[in-house]
Amino acid sequence: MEEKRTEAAIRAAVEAILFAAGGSVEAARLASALELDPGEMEDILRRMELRYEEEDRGIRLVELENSWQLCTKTEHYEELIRVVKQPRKYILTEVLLETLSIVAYKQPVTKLEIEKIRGVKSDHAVNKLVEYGLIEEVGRLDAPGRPILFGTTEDFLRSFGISSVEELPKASPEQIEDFKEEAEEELGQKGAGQKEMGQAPEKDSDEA
Amino acid sequence: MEEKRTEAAIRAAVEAILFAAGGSVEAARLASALELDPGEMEDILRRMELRYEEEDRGIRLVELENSWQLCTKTEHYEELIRVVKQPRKYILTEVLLETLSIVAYKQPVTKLEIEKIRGVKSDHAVNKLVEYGLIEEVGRLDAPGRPILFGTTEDFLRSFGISSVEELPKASPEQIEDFKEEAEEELGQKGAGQKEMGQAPEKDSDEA
Amino acid sequence: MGIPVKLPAFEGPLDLLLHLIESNKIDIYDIPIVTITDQYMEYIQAMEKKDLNIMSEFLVMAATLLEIKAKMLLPAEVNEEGEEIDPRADLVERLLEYKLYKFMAAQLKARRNQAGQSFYREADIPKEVASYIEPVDMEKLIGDLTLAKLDAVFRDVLRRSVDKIDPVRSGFGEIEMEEVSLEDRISYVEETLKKEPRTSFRKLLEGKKRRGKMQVIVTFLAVLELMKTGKLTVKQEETFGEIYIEWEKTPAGEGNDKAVPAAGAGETEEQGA
Repeated sequence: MEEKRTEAAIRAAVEAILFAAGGSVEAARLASALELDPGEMEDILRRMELRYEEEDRGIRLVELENSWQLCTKTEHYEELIRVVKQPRKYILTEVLLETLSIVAYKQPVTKLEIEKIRGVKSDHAVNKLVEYGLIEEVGRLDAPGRPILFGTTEDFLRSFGISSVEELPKASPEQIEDFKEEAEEELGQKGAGQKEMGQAPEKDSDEA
Repeated sequence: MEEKRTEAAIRAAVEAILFAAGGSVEAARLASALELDPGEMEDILRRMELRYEEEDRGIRLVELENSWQLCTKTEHYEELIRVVKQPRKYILTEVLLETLSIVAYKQPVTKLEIEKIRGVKSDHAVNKLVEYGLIEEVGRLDAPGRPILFGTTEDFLRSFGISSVEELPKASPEQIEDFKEEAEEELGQKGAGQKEMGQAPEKDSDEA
Repeated sequence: MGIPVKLPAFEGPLDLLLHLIESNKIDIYDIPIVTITDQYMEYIQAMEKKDLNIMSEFLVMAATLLEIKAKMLLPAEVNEEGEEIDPRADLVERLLEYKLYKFMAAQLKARRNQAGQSFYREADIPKEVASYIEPVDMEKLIGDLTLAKLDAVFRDVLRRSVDKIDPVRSGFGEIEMEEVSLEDRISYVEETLKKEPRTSFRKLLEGKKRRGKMQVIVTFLAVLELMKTGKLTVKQEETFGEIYIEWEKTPAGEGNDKAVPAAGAGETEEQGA
């Protein structure tokens, strides 16, 4: 349209076109839109490619089989992440805490065992804990279906300042027996010890 | 993350972020992602704004009420539409434009106020403008019935190439005076503008 | 002036008035109210009366015009400064303001055409950025959780687990009918929430030796019932997540409290816990 455009004006037009196009545009299409011969277009694009490598540019011009496209420089991904990604918020809810304690003290443990203790399906809690990196698969149980055995991660142990699972106070079978006895006793007394029992568990419920 | 970034590196990061984001990004968000204080960020953005005006750039940095965005320079429109399809624009009838201008200049404004100025019910026009994303609810008037207050959106600024509502000439009494003078002048020319005036409203009679 | 056979449509009465003023080449500050009123009336009489809503707006203006016309015939009123009040003044102001916005609308239109020549971009977040997952900050996640606390949680889990198993075992052969009344549970929930306005469903079940299924179900029903009456709100952030219950302090709640005596049967003893 203009009589004699400067190369700068052509470069600007190419930038505008590629910016708005989003995807890649064939060099031939650019040449015809800008009324340039293909060779000239190619030369300009090559020169532009170099200019985009300058320090103060955040985008770069890339060629993909005779098509050209603008894209974000990978160097700036980190900053971009900080803008587009909402920081995740993780909380150990009561459910997660409960499940985590089971894995911690009974590891290696299958999901079925966890569910048996908790009395409810625990897929969600187990998945979340795995996602959070608190527990992980530590093997498979040699049983039908070869269920996954879960254990706590090293990161988890480290954050408590302990180096191995051995250091966790184990809930031994005897302890479980104790609990059963305790429970039976209470049943016998029907509500006599209720007040004490009622207090203990409540304390943790607000930890979520 | 880096010890000492050059301003060029920051400019590059801003370009990368705005290019990838597509939409506008708040200055405050940029500042926090780039670990700059808001004043510093603002200065850099202002300097960038100028740099984009250079001849070989096809895009420009625009401010939309404390947010920033990249868009193509209007100068390249001709070349652009040869390659890139024009995004579909909805038609703004006279009725819609009239209503929009009332919202733009008098915001925040209730529908009742709009209707008082226009002398006609304006539900349809207001709803359409909301649907087009040009105006939105910005609050409620502390009056009986708590009527909705409308204001213009960021998309309005974009669609009309305005950086900030502040930029719009406020419909002040003085301006109305100016306008009266203008109207008187028109009267001097006696009916010169008649043709346009007579035609305009007919088009959108369906809007009423 | 005759009304054209094909009537142009106007946005409203102000639009029509402006049109009449302009086509009559009238000074807006000195509207010949009789002429304009006549023309206006002629126009609305010729108007199609299909839309009453639109018609009514034109009629309101007609009334205004007639009122002005009448006032013009009377001796002029004067204001505090002794100046004569022009009955047309308000109308003129309105017309000018309306005209101002029409003018601004035209300016906006021009700006839009100009701005429409700028192109924006769709968001294009690189795959690596989009799929990036923030690493877990173990320290933050663990927070103030200690081994002692974890141990306590585990003991509590075990205890409840045993509690759950035993009634079943001991119940073999002699299946007990568990009497749980909804009314009692409602009053229990109310009492608990009054002491602790924010709690969880789990906590409502705590302190109960025997968390029979019926107990859970009836407590849940009690919560639903109280939710329905607006006494509490319930929030669950994710599927299978904790159900949080919040007491809504409404004055209505107090009257109801009296209706349900606090010292009921069975379950109410937990209130002491």
